[in-house]
Amino acid sequence: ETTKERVLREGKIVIGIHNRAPWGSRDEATGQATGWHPDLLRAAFAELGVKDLDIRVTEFGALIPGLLAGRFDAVASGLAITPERCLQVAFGAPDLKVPDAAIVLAGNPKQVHGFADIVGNSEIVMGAGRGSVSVKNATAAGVPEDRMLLFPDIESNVSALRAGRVDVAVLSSPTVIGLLSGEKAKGLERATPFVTTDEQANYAAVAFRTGDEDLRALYDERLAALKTDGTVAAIMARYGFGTPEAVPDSVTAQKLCDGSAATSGAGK
Amino acid sequence: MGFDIDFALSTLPTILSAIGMTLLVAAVSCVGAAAIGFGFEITRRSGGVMGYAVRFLIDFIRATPVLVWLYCLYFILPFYGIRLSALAVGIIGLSLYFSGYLSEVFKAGIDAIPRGQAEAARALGLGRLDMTVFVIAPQMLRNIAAPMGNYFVSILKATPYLAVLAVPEMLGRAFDIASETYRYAEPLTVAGLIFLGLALIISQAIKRLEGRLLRPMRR
Amino acid sequence: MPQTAKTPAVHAVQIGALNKWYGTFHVLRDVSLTVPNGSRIVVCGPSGSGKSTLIRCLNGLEAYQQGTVTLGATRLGENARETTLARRQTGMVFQNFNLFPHLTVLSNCTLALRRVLGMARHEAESLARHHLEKVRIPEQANKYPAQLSGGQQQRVAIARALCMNPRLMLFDEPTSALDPEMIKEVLDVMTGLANEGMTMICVTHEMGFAREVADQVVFMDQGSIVEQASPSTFFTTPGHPRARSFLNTLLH
Amino acid sequence: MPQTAKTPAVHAVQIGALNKWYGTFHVLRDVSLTVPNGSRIVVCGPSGSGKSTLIRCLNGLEAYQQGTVTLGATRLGENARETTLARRQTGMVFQNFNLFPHLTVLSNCTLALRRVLGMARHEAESLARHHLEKVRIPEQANKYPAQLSGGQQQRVAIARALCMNPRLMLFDEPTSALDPEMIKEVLDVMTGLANEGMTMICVTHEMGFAREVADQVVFMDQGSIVEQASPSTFFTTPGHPRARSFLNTLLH
Amino acid sequence: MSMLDIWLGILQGFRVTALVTLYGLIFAIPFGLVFGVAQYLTTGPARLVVTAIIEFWRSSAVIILLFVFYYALPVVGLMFSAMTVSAMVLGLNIGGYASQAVRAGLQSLDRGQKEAGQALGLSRPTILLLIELPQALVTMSPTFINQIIQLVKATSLVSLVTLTDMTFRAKEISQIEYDPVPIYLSLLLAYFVVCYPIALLGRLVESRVGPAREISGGL
Ligand SMILES: Nc1ncnc2c1ncn2[C@@H]1O[C@H](COP(=O)(O)OP(=O)(O)OP(=O)(O)O)[C@@H](O)[C@H]1O
Ligand SMILES: Nc1ncnc2c1ncn2[C@@H]1O[C@H](COP(=O)(O)OP(=O)(O)OP(=O)(O)O)[C@@H](O)[C@H]1O
Ligand SMILES: [Mg+2]
Ligand SMILES: [Mg+2]
Repeated sequence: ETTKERVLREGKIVIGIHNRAPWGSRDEATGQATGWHPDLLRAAFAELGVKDLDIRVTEFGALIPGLLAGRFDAVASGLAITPERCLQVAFGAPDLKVPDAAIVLAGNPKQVHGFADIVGNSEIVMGAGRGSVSVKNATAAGVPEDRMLLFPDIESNVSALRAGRVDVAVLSSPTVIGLLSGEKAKGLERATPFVTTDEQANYAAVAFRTGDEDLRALYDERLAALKTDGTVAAIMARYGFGTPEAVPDSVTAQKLCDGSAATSGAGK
Repeated sequence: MGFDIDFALSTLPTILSAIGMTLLVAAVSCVGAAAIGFGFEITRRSGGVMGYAVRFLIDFIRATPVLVWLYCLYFILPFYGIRLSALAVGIIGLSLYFSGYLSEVFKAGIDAIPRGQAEAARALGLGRLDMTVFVIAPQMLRNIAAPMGNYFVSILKATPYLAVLAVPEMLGRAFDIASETYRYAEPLTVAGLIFLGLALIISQAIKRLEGRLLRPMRR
Repeated sequence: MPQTAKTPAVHAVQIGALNKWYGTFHVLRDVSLTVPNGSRIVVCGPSGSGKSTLIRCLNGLEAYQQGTVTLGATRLGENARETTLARRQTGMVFQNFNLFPHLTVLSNCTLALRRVLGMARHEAESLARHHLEKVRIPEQANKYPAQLSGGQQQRVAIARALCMNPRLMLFDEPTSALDPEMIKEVLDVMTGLANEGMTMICVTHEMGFAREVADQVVFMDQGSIVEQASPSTFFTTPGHPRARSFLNTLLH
Repeated sequence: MPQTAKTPAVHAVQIGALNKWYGTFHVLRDVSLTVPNGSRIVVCGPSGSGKSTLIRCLNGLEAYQQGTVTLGATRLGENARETTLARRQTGMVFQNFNLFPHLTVLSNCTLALRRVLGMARHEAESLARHHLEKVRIPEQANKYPAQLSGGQQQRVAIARALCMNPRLMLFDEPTSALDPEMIKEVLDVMTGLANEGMTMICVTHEMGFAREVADQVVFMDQGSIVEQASPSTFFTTPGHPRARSFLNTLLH
Repeated sequence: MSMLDIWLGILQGFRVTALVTLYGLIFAIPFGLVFGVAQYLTTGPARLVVTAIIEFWRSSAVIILLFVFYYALPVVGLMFSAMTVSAMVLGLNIGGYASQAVRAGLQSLDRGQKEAGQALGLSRPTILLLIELPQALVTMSPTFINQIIQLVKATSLVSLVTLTDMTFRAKEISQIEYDPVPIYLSLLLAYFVVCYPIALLGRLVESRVGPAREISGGL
């Protein structure tokens, strides 16, 4: 029995998430999986009778090892497609474009609107997620290492920003959107605009085990259908994503894996 | 997930580049923890309200995880106007946290000194300070070398927690490599082996020191 | 040597109606004792009768609740500075030697000389060697206590106390942790000291030593001195029935 | 009681040319000794002469490299089962009592009865009480060792050994950790045992006891038996110079 | 969210924290006893093997072991549940420390105890079981209690293997409420509430049986 057959038979798919809004998290009230990728997966599989999303919450770094170890059937937690990761897992079609974005204290006191501002003002200390693509982009843009603090998770970034330990936290745009939605980030705001280039963006997708290509194919097929019928756009709207986050048709998982499109890390 | 030795070796320079930071944090924290712990123990011995306060503080420290301590020092103190650098927070956090444990070690070390030693010192007319410095402390050191060494190793093994403060230490570097390459086995093994090696060096050094300290006291 | 400047007292020690309690337990009951300069007192009595407690009160190792202790011309506890000075002139030797195990024999002897009296190292060492010779172990000066036999350790402890040039020596069962052969070497040193005129109070059950050396034998029971007599009287005609039965068990 | 079924031996213990080394250190040198049934041997000698080592060899607490030890009719080490049985018939009393601190006096005495001899609890307890009476502390049966004085503890240790109905009792300085008064109570118990005809080997420096109780005094020095004589001979005309000087120090 | 809500939210992770601790003890206690005794009794090569096993569990970084047991072993066909892996890894790690306490306790017993047993004709297992172990366990009990605290605190690592303990709950809550002060203070308080009674129990036992021999036990 392949994973696909089992998923269809049981009507249940086990997904790994690292509990990060808006990518994939556990709803405080219902205990159900919520977030961009769980919603996509739910929509994609619902018509096939797979209604049950069984979530396993773990650390970001354990997502791919957990998938490989068979602890879950898919990673639905904002994993970005990178050539290195393609060697380990089978990505579904890219479903979200992920540019960098920045959060700052309300009023943007240091007037940060792009990496150039950070490079230009030696008083600005930047925070970012350890190992994230934002760090690579910042480094490439010339932000010196001694003005970059790398934290293991988003909370630390936000805490550091509030504590005045950093002046700006550069995270992925969906993360920032999720972070600023609702009441939870009082006193913080998104730095608008925060200028980025297309090369700096990367693309998120659901990841499957290599060897479960049949499941991936099924998902890709359903995802294409959802794009056509507007479901994807509806889910994007639910999370506040718009044109900047839409994936151009020219970008495919294959190209991203070959390294011919942009590089590395989304949730991170 | 096969293990690629060449890849493992290639991670070595990056991971080793942080060994200085790891050792710096560990060494300063060891000294800090020992100093504060000794202060705690002396205060506790002198009794009174301060003695009880210190006792509670030590139990409080023992009852809470070090990680939470680091979070509190790093992210909460600034709200009260105290902004320490990450390195300072790390060192102060580890020192404070382990001082609670070390004070217990000192306690046992002092308790193990026969009462007659202090009495002999007093009978000779030695003052409190002279007695502490020349009679009690050297004997205590001999009693506690081994357990103190264990805690020094624990302090070393705790330095990776400083990753939450963005202090660039070894295990953090290893995770950097892991999250860039998505290969966990090699960098983690390399970091693990370096930590194990350092731990062995420390415990060997302590064993030797203990041997030298104890030599006069054995036949 | 620092010295109280008052008129030299005739009595090395005067204990007046000393009372001491451990909690509710009355350890010392109205103990009074006068020790003239140059006299040798042997204290004996059953276990728990308060012998150790008594002599520990004499050099401030134990506090007491009632009564007076006068060393030379100084009443203990009246004046902090003088008390300290008086105490310094009291040497104490313990049952378990209590040598400092981390210091050599020589350093054991010089520590107090240097830290308390502020002597130069050279001077302290030559004084220490002098006393080590007196207890007949000059050759052990650079060894550590653990390398010595019990008898040798106890002799070092005596030398260490002598270094401070005490006017009174207190001994608390100095030979009871020793093997028979070593007992003799320590008692010999103590007898030598006595013959030189050192004032000493010695808790011991070595009745041969008491007979030979003591001026007075003090017998304690349940915290009181129940008999005090010259050795010849004490050993031949003990007055108190408790002393009689004690002597009996001792000489089986 | 299990018993070797062979012809009852005349000698309780026969030691033949026993040699033992600790590493390169020769602790026992050609020690030979015959202990007839019912005899009382006192072993004495300077510290480190090998007294403890010798008697520990007799009940298998120490291994030896050369020579033979025969208990009754059993040569130790020849046959594992017989060795165990022979050992069981040897009681040992230590300097530090070595009572089990976590067990009551009664349990200290019944433990081996129940676990080794498989006695029922009731039977074991009544036997234990019998022996506790013999050492004159039946009333302490339910206390823990730490609640007893040293002399009482040592008497419990003797009772514990007696419970196993030994044919030979070994004592290693049983009174040297005791206060003078307690020494007497323990020696009294031992004298009682001797008068009942118990075979015993006793390392002690209590010369009064030796004089009164021993058939033979064995003097050891540097791992050898250098003198063996009746107490009257040993104390009046010791042959070996080392024994003479030892006796001298002992009787100061 | 009020401080109380946060605190109650964190306590939702208490069940996992408690379960991992309890199941962990099921591993720790037998391991500590068996291997402590084995290390005490064995010599030569057998002892080396025993020591190597103890050191493996005691000295390895717990986080790496969790990772390997949960994410790497299934690749070779060994699939344990997250709870089993957590309990086993944390339990055996603490068990490694406990075994050292057991061994130290046995070694520090007066040699005369064993000899008295032998002189009475008791067999070696009987001596171990009825004479040595009861005494060693009493003197070691304060250490064991301290190890339980270490175990509770170590459960904060199990979120790595998908379990939702108190620390992870705190992280979850900070998804909703990015306000570090109440969250981290609540977390500190939560561990304190769980561990402080155990620490007090340790003090009580310690005052009954004498001071614990300090053997450093992780974090
Ligand atoms: N610190 C203490 N607290 C309570 N009681 C004590 C303390 N020290 C000694 N005692 C008790 O005081 C009594 C007298 O003790 P002390 O040591 O003076 O007796 P001793 O005559 O020297 O006996 P020994 O011959 O055994 O040395 C004993 O009953 C002892 O238990
Ligand atoms: N385990 C050991 N390893 C090495 N040497 C030992 C050991 N046990 C005893 N010895 C040495 O063997 C010698 C004889 O020891 P033993 O205990 O038999 O002497 P003893 O006559 O009983 O002395 P004491 O009167 O002090 O008890 C001593 O020199 C001692 O140091
Ligand atoms: Mg006394
Ligand atoms: Mg001996």
